[in-house]
Amino acid sequence: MAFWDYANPTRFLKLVQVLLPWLVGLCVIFFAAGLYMSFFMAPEDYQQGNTVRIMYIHVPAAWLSMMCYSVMALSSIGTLVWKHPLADVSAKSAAPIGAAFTFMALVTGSLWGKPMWGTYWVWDARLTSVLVLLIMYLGLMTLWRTMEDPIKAGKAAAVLTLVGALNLPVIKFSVDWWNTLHQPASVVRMDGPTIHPDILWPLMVMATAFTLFFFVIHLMAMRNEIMRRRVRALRLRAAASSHPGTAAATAQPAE
Amino acid sequence: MDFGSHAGFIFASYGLCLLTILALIAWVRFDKAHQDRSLRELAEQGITRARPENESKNAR
Amino acid sequence: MRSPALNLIAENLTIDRGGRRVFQDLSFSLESGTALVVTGANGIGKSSLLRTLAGLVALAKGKILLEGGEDDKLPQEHAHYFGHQDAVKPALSVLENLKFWQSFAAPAQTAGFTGIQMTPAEAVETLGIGHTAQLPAAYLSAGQKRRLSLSRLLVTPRPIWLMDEPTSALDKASEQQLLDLMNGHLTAGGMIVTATHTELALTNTKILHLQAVAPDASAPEEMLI
Amino acid sequence: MRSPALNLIAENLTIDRGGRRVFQDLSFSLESGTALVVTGANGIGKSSLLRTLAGLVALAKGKILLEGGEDDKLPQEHAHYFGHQDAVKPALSVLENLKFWQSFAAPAQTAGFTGIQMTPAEAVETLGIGHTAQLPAAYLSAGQKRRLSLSRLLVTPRPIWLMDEPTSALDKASEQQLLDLMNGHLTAGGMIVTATHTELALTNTKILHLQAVAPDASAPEEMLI
Amino acid sequence: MTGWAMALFQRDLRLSIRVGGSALVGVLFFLAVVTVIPFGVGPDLNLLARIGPAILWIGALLATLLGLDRLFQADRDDGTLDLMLMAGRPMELVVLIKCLAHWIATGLPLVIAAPLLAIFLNIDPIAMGAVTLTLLVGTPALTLIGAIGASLTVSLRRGGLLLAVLVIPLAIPVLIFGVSAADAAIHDPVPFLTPFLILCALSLIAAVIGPVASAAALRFTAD
Amino acid sequence: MTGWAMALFQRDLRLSIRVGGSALVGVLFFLAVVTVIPFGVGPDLNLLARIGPAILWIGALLATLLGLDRLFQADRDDGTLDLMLMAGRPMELVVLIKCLAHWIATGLPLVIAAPLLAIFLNIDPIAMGAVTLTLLVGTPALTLIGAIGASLTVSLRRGGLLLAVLVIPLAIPVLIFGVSAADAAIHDPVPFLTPFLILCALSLIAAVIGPVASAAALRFTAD
Ligand code: HEM
Ligand SMILES: Nc1ncnc2c1ncn2[C@@H]1O[C@H](COP(=O)(O)OP(=O)(O)OP(=O)(O)O)[C@@H](O)[C@H]1O
Ligand SMILES: Nc1ncnc2c1ncn2[C@@H]1O[C@H](COP(=O)(O)OP(=O)(O)OP(=O)(O)O)[C@@H](O)[C@H]1O
Ligand SMILES: [Mg+2]
Ligand SMILES: [Mg+2]
Repeated sequence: MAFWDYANPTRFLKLVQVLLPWLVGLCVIFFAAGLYMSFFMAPEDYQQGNTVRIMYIHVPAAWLSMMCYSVMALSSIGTLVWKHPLADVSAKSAAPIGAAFTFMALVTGSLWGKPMWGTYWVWDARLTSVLVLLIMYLGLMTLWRTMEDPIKAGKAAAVLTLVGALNLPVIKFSVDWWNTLHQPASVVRMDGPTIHPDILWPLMVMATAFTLFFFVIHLMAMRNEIMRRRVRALRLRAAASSHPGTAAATAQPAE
Repeated sequence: MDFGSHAGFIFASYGLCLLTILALIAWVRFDKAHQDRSLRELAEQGITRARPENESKNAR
Repeated sequence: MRSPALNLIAENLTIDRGGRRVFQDLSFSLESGTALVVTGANGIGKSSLLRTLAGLVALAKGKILLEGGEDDKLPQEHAHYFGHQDAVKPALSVLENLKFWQSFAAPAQTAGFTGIQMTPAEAVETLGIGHTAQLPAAYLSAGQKRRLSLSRLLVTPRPIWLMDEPTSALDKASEQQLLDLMNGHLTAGGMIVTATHTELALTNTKILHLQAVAPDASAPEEMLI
Repeated sequence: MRSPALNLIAENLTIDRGGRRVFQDLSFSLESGTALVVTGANGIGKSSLLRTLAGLVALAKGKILLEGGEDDKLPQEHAHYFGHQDAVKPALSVLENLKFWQSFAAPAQTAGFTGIQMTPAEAVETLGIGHTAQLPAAYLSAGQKRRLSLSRLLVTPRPIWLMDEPTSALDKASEQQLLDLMNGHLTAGGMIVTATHTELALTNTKILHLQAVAPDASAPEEMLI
Repeated sequence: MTGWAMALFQRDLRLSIRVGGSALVGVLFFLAVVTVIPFGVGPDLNLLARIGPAILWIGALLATLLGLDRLFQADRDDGTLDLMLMAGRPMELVVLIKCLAHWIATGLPLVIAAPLLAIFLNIDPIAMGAVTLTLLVGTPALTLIGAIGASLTVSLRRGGLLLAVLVIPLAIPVLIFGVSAADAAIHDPVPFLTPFLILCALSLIAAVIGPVASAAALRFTAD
Repeated sequence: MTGWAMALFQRDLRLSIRVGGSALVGVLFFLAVVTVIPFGVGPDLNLLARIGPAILWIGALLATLLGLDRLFQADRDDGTLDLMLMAGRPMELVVLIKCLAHWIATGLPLVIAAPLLAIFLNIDPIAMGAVTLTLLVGTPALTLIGAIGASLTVSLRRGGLLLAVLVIPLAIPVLIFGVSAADAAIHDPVPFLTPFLILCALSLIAAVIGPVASAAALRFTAD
């Protein structure tokens, strides 16, 4: 069946129902394996000691925070260009998840920063751009919540998401530039420890687990969103039901 | 297993991540329960989607 | 009569507003020199139809065509919309308000439509608010504001007039004047779509009566409900 | 009839709005069980009069007295105002909206006024929007919102109802229902002041027709018919 | 609280929470302002720590004042304010309760967010506690003073900026004592208690003057 | 400029000047923010001189963004926006012209006020010139980016804060290069021209993206 056939939300819900148990199972397996590997198999880093274990959640969370925005940007194109009925549902449901991953990246990064850099926070390019990303997620969520009409909210949010996506790399590069101006390279820069397979493997497994988790939650949130819109539409109809004038209308052109 | 002097930071970050993940799960579960309840209440008032294959409400 | 130069065709219009289907599969066509009078109960979708024709509400399905219109323009760019809101800036004078709209709205001349273009001064004179021309629009009463808003239609010739309850807030005398203007527009080969709750004495009218159907027949298919 | 328990007296009311005198030296008095129907052209000052009685527009001159009212309360605190705005919060449910007004507005019981106090649930049922009780008010249509706003008058007993074009946006059936409620209120010893453009079938009415005097005097005069 | 007061309080709280998360917008604005300042000032952590309490206070001041424009405007737009004026309840109390509900919905979240933002500004734990405490005591004063501006601008369509302009001069004493109390906690020599108590006094004074002035303004601008 | 563009430009300019001195409110807010910061930070003149350009930029950023909420809202409230959408003129150009008029009425006064405020902040003449120049080049970018937020929030009654929250992340690059160009003029070693040119480039980019996105949002949310 072609992807477009799932344009129908009902069919999409069916697909979710089939897919979800498998995804959940895989996700649990990958998390178990990943956690085991990162705690018991991965070696200590010669420089960072055991704190390197934070990497196994920090890096996947950071990756996911960006991937999630990409998903939203793609969905926004779907909303604006193809007017796909599921696109803005997807974008809306992804925002809180993206915010959560961004939050995780920030928290784990800060907690890693304290032992490594001696401070929880520096106004370094990468850190700051992630903080700005969090603000953008939260702003989008607010925009969605504030607009009563979900269709209009979806379009407005799509425009903002796309503009924000364009700005994302700009923030990153310009902040790099900004940083070198005031502060010489005193900030600890992690260009990644030598990627040894012993470290790479747990990282990859954890990243897969995070990605699976994203899809599970995203699908479930999309399902909720579809149901929320159904509830809304049904309520609108319920309110109108005893009102003969407000049901749908036909027309009879007459001379 | 010994995590050295920085065990606190490691466990704090894993713990906070776990909390965030749990919060996400709780959010989708509660939201689902909420929507299910709303749909049920509407159904009790006789308001359903007047469609032949009424599969929407039992998606689980 | 000569063959109609202009033909407004609406095919299977379906409109959703605020997540609700307002109406479904509405079709009609309208020729130069005719007025379409849209009637129906409150909240049935008259205003929504007019705003759709004005390109302000997106169509869920269906299309709107204008045969004989300028090729590089959308149908709504051949139309004036005269709705509940006056689009009058209280801080500008009456003439300033009108001059702005004359310069800003692009005229649409089509074959067979011979509507003339008035100057702003003539237009306010025609509508009986000439004595207020230099006053800030803030000093106008509701009825006068409405007449100022109406004069917009006279300074930029466009063949289609979309009028939502045009006679509201007008007293009897100005109502008659409005009807004369509308009949004149029809005679000049223009067309009018108007929603109304009262009788309008127009020369050449078609009536579109919107009516509710059984509620569950309206279950939208692809809409996310 | 027994001697009126309540007497609303307006003496030489003079109102200025937006720097213009709206009317001057208007006097009337109104007893329990009677409705005062205010008529007149657009912009003549009907709404302004009602808002003055409601204590919302300051008097330039004159005074408003309520004989037989509770001593520690102003006249407007014996009154309900039902104007063009609904004071309905879309984010609250219908019942939440109503419950708030019931708790918030102080009831005013005066001798001779036997208006009953309904519960919010009864009130919405009475007005035919019982099925929407749990829905957010955002989902109501304009007419339903108006009925919700009306139900406010039933949950807090107050002897004076000030109603500005009460039948606007109501369809025929609800209009009849509204008139029944108003007549019931009069029978219970309440009083009503209402501005209207249409005929209202009330039991016991006095008519106050506002009319403009010679335009250069610019002060509308008033007649009590 | 008597019944009507409780009803008003609950309604306002509900509305704040349900309508587009105004609490969230305020905190987000706070976050955005606090984030933006290091971009301007530069990433020097010592400098940031030094001006940190000031940044937090200024952020909270702006977020509170700019979030206040809907305090009465929403009620005026739909006619609720008219009915409140006729409800037979003392308007001063009504304003006070509305301010309380507004503060809980939008001011308290700022106070709660302050310690988190303090981390970004490299403020050490004691100072963090002090700033939070001063914000807890001081933001109600900002809300109450801002209510005066909100009621003055209620009849004008353009609230936001004008409100802030009107109210900032009145709010400067609160800012001064708030920041100096917080600074005092950082630089030991200065006693913390004096400015802190003055701040408390300011809040109490605002709790009297704010509602009285605001209720008067609302009565006058009714129309 | 063609006739319609000129007409629109003049109308918007006239309205800004006649209606309630929006320029004045913006400048006053700018002034209020800039004066409030020394109250918070303390009267250390060296410190003020050091963070002076940042304060001016942040003040200008907030004043611009918070003053933008009426850019389209006024036109939407009275139905003008509907008519503009059907007028047969490219909406992108319409937005651009409206932004231009708005900037002249509210952004330019900020730029003119900046040198005066710089005196309060103990900024030396060269730096003063640099800050003013960067503001002159940078504030149009802020207006144009802010227009996106203004069109997104046009249908909401509560514009101000939300607009700022949505737009601040997008405006950060402008702030960064504005401040760093200004700072460069103070601390000689860093070249002024590079960040300044980038700032110019950002303004140009904003002049493209702002109107396009804003026009799209206006069209999509028309109703
Ligand atoms: C709040 C603080 C932090 C934030 C917001 C943050 C953010 C990020 C982001 C967004 C990435 C993904 C970059 C990419 O894939 O291009 C990343 C990767 C990474 N971060 Fe962090 N980080 C923080 C602190 C730290 C600290 C303190 C360390 C270690 C001392 C660290 C080590 C790493 C490593 C090793 C990677 C992987 C780089 C690679 O792809 O090779 N981070 N971080
Ligand atoms: N801006 C809007 N957003 C969402 N729904 C709307 C909007 N405007 C109208 N509706 C809904 O669309 C339906 C049709 O409304 P419309 O205004 O077209 O009715 P109408 O026939 O013009 O009524 P009236 O005679 O009162 O003018 C109504 O159910 C209304 O609730
Ligand atoms: N808020 C206001 N500010 C200033 N002037 C006003 C205001 N409201 C009304 N007016 C003016 O007061 C006069 C009386 O208006 P009012 O609304 O009382 O008329 P009305 O008789 O109710 O008219 P309608 O039949 O249209 O409701 C009008 O000239 C009007 O312009
Ligand atoms: Mg209509
Ligand atoms: Mg009236």
